[in-house]
Amino acid sequence: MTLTLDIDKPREKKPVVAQTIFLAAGLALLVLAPLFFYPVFLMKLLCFALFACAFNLLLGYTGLLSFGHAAFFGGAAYFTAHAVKEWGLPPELGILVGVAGAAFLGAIIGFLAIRRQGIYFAMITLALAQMFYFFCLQAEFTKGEDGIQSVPRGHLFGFIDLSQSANMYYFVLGVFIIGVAIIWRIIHSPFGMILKSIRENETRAVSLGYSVRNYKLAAFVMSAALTGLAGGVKALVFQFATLTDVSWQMSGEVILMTLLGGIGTLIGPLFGAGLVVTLQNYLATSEFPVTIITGLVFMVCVLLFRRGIVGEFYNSRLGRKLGFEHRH
Amino acid sequence: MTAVLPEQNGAPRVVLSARGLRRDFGGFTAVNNVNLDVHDARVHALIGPNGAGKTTVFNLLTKFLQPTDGTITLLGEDITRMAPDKVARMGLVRSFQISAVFPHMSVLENVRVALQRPNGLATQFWKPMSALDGLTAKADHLIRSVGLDKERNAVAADLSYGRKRVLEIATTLALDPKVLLLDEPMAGMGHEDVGMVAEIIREVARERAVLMVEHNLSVVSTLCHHVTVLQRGEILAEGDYAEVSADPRVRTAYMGTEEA
Amino acid sequence: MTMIFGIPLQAFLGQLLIGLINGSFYALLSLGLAIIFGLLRVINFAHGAQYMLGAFFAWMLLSYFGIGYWPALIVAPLAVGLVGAVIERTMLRRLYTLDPLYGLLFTFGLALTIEGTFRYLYGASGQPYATPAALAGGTNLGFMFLPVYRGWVIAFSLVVCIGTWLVIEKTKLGSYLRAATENPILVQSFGINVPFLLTLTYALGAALAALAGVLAAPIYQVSPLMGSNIIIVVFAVVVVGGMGSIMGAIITGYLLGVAEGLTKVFYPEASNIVIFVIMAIVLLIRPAGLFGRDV
Amino acid sequence: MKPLLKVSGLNAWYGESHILHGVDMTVGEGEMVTLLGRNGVGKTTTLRSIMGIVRNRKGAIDFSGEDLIKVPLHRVAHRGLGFIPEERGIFSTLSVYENLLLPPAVAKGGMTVDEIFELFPNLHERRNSPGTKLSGGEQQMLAIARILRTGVRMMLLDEPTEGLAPVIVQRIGDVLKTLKERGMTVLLVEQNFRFASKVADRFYLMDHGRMVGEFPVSELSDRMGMLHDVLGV
Amino acid sequence: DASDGKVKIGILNDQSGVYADFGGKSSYEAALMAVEDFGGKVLGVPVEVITADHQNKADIASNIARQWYDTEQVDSIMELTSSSVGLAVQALSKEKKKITINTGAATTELTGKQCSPYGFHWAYDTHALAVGTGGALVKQGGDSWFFLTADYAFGYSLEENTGNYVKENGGTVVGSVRHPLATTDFSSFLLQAQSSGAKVIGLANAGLDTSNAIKQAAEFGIVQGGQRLAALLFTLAEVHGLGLEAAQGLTLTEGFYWNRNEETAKFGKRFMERTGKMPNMVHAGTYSAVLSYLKAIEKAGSDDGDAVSKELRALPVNDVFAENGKVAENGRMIHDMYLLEVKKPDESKEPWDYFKVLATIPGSDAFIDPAKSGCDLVKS
Ligand SMILES: Nc1ncnc2c1ncn2[C@@H]1O[C@H](COP(=O)(O)OP(=O)(O)OP(=O)(O)O)[C@@H](O)[C@H]1O
Ligand SMILES: Nc1ncnc2c1ncn2[C@@H]1O[C@H](COP(=O)(O)OP(=O)(O)OP(=O)(O)O)[C@@H](O)[C@H]1O
Ligand SMILES: [Mg+2]
Ligand SMILES: [Mg+2]
Repeated sequence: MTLTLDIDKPREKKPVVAQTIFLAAGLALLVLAPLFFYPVFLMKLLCFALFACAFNLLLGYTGLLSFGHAAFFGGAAYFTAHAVKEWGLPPELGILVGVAGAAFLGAIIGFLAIRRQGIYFAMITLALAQMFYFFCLQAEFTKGEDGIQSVPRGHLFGFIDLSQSANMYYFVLGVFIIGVAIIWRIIHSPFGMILKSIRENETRAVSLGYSVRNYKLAAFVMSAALTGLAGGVKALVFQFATLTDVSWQMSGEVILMTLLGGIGTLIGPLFGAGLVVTLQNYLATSEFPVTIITGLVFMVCVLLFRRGIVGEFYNSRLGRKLGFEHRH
Repeated sequence: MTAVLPEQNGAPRVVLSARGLRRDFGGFTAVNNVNLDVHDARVHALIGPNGAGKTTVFNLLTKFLQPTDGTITLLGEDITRMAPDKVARMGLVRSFQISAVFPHMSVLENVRVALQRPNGLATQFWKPMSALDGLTAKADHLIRSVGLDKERNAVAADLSYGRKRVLEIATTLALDPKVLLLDEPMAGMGHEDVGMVAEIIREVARERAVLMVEHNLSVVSTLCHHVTVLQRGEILAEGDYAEVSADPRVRTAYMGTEEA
Repeated sequence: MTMIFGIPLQAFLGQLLIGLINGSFYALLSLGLAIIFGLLRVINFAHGAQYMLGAFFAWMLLSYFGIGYWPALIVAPLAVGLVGAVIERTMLRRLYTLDPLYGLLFTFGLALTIEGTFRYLYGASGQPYATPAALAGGTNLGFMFLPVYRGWVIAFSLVVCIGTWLVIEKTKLGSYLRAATENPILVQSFGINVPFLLTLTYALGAALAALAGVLAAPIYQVSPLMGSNIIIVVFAVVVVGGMGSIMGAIITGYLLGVAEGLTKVFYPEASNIVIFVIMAIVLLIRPAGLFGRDV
Repeated sequence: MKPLLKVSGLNAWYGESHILHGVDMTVGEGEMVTLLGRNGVGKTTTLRSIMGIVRNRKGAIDFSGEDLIKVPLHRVAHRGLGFIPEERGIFSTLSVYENLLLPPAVAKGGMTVDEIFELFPNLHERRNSPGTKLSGGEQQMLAIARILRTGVRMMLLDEPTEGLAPVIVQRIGDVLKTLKERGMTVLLVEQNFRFASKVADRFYLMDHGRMVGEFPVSELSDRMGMLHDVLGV
Repeated sequence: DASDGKVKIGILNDQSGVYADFGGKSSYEAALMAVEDFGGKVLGVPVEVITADHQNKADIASNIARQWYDTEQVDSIMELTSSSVGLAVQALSKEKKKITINTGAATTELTGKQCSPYGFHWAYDTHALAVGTGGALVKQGGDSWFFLTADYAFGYSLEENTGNYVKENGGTVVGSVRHPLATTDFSSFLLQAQSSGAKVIGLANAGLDTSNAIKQAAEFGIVQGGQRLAALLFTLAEVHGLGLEAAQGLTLTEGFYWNRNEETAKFGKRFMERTGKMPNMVHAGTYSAVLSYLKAIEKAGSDDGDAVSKELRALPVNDVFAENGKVAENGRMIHDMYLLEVKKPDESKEPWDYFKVLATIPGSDAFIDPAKSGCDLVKS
């Protein structure tokens, strides 16, 4: 299950077969996974994976490192939870509320942040997201440090009971696949090509007549909205929304997932998310303090495996033989 | 030798003009009271000693810099306060003195990115990549016309300096601009490329206006219909090459004793 | 009694002074950040952790070796600087040729590791550190009771900031450092040992953070969390000031400290976000920052 | 003439691409040698390899009796070698004046700041502005001026006339001649054949990472045919 | 009898984050002590205790709880520091009909609107703290108050509850200032508190915020100036971190103090041997919770959630933590709380000898009347 990221480097023949087999095998795995793994764990993994993929849309393909994506993730979780619990909306509408809210937040934060580039951009997003964190801490509707609890999952389209773990799983899987498909489409579109060129040489892109700010803002909002999709679904999976998801540590976590899986690879974040979530679960019952391990993984990754798991695979001899490539 | 104006019905049209252009950097005036008219179907050279303000004039005209004073008119519209990308969309396109390409894209991709906007394929995030296939033929044509066919699939970063300049010209042409601003297009190029690029410029200028900065006087003399000499931000002399090069002030300020 | 904005002038002056104390820490920290960034193009996310390390080293010196405040003021920054030098030599150095975001991510990991280790060893609730005897007590300024120690913090941080600025802006060493950030290879080809310079720089930045940490130890609880609490604010300070200028970082540090101090009086609920709000406004009006050079 | 620099069998790589395939050349003490060749044949790479900026290299680079291959980059300048890169390398965070003073003097005999300002009055006028706010040509002057101060014995100059106004090119030509009279050794890479022919004692012709010809300036007119083939002059 | 041949208790709390000292790994140790004291077995099957670090994240806590219930045959989960975690795990356990006994979280919601037949709240809550410090202190003469309040729901409810008790007892609240969470510098706020002239400065915040406020109050000479500091959520663990020099004179409320009588001191020393520190109310509360849980199983003759929760409500709690404690219908364990004052350094006779007991607050005063708690399990 792997798609190459590289937008259309002219390739003579692609070993399409191998890639299709990968894709099919991957999908089959996801469909059958609940037989082997704990469904809530899988759902959590898929939510984070979608989150990381959406984040990667910005980092990997537009070259913008946002250190504030938790605002969209956690924000959407709050919005969805509130819409479903207090307004009594059905789950699909509740998620849409989350997505819209995240997109709106994205538009505001993005509008300010794209005025600077590079690491300034990272710091600005971090600061603005922190501001949003304080807002959530104090706002009435988030219920402060208690969080919005006991959010009903409800019935999808009025008749699929999501309190059934299996139903919920396939719903989450569906959302995940749709989300990733949207991201894939955006990256491999004429628009995606312009994003790439902006990442490469902004001034030149301006001189070719592209309004760089609008493109960046559009990418930012898209990424925020897709992040909101993941956050909204997560609120339904766990049936609560808390401050954890809007904290800056969460923004750091999603970066770790993306980095670990492979920046600029479409499905890398899935593996990254899997690893981080598993690690956290495992470390919860071990002697090792989680923060130290997370920190060390970060450092080792940056120093030794910058391409991430999937990136390294693409770049390995086997990966290249199969026709993957990774230029980042 | 001076180039001969192409035959025209009536006077050539002014497409880009600047009046009283001025730009200060802190207390330093880099460009002062520059009036400039760029005509359709003509190659106009902007020459002058280093630091005279040529690149700054380019930055002002393309709106990469805001003028401190003065007005700029493009195709009859006042663009003095316009954003640079908007100006580019109106058909005023430039190249850069220090070459500007998309380093990790192939030559083909570089050209195609430039082709996307004029062909209305820039914002479609829902369309597949194959939507761009239609541009490949055009891109290949451009690539061939500047002699980059061998490097078509090479990554731009791996090109030598001179080849990058050629690529930049190809992307600039891809936009099918109405007015072309070239900042030292021949700098760093080998002899055969100089000839080729000169030929391309001549070809382009049949229907469009070209304003170029160039230090290679033999190119200026054979290619340009009109020459403006800048010195210390102000216009020192104007006219065709023969007139300008005969001007003793230009000779001392710029050309020196050397023959072009 | 004279009133300003509805509060007595006296109280106003008091709050102004307190803002300046806060600003001292912001200035010291953003100065270190700006130096490291200016020269290494690395956003040192571990800056907060190094600040915490400074405070902790001071505490450890006292409780394990009986070494007091004054020696600690020198020893702790040196030790943290040394740690910084080792980190730069062995790890950070490999990242210079890459996109700056990797430096940010690496130091982020570093910060987590350092903070996690101290939390593991010493818990989160912190350790006490007493004010040195020579600086204990306070004086009544008429409008407020000023603890002597706080006066010392203002004075000392000013001296350190200005001294550092002079070294970087006015000496040959400073111009080597600045040139080396732009094109290390070329500077090296001029015959200057750039790798050594970079190590020195990172060590200096880390030492400055540690110095702020030692200064903070008698005021704040010496806790593993003290760094991460302050670092995001300092980032905002740096964005407001614009990283291009060392002096800018210093002045903005003090200014925002005062702005925050005054907000605590007029609208305390907003005092933690006032710096972020100022940042947003500055971004709208002057994207390059107050003292930033044009991009 | 005593050779100052003797390069033999120099190979160099960028990543996996093999750029220099056994370059051999000598430059005598006080000599001015010009390296000619089309775009991309490896002229810049040759200079960068001699200087040690390209580290992935093999062969021997003998500079006044010492093999430079083993010398770390930051020690090379102290042996008396100065490099002026094609892209000039002016520092934006330093003023023109600071740029000028940046390289440490490695030996006596360099030009004084006053002499330099006399030679390049533009620099004097703009001495307090940030280095990269200079025009392209002014930057090139600054790059040359910077090395003149340090007192190196030999300069490696990569396309010094690129983008310069003819008067300035002439002035640089004069400077090079003056330097030569003072005993400076220069290895010059140049596209501007006319300029090169005025200052050089000897030429090397390069193609595909190898030296394909070598001749003194006196034989220039006889060699025009070959130059035409290789360079298209 | 026991469902699967053993009784398994999970201690789920924050072991690496901000609350690591508050409860942390030592709570696990407390649970082990309770099991040992009970004899290691109940209904003839072994009792097992496992633990996990929820890293202060509700989703991790919820995941672990689910896995514990579904695959590890865990019968009950305890400690559960932090409100969001406590509420989330209690809601999940309600669905699974498993017992939770919360000793770490402060929110009264656990036994209020979001109460559960299987959820119990053991050691303290915001209400008890407010009553303890607010009510009792006024009786000691601290009748005018100024609050330094953390600017979020937790702070507000502490301030509001405490303020009410102050007024009820004839005191006044002369002012308050809200400071953001994770403020490091409190001097501005302290100056305001100082100039208010109030006799008591109430710190309606927690953790590091409280520590820093106290430390800086000492610097500005507030206590020497005759004002009194009252921390509304502060325990022995934090006082230890702050040191007596800075903390002296501080007033606070806890549900437990190790040096209160012989029995508590004995327990404290045993605990100290195992963990290197003296227990606070969370540790002792966890001990008591485990012990009571095992007693209830024995009484019920089964570890079934319904049966055990019924017995838990019926049995009185009498152990080192609580004397004559009883569990109300809404799950609240009602027991006495203590108003404590931090000793001066020279009054402290041995390590960890930090507190003087100023007053005992009877459980019936300390905790919300179950009928008014808003919990729908209580028939009114
Ligand atoms: N952003 C800027 N800030 C300050 N001074 C500037 C800036 N840009 C250009 N200058 C100054 O303005 C003058 C004109 O520069 P410009 O680059 O326009 O020259 P030019 O004519 O293009 O020269 P060249 O032929 O060498 O490229 C120079 O002295 C330069 O130092
Ligand atoms: N950093 C690099 N990485 C990979 N290849 C490079 C790099 N720099 C140069 N090359 C390649 O090495 C070859 C020689 O380049 P070099 O710059 O030495 O040529 P040159 O003779 O100086 O050309 P020019 O006259 O254009 O400056 C070229 O094919 C170029 O594409
Ligand atoms: Mg120019
Ligand atoms: Mg070259």
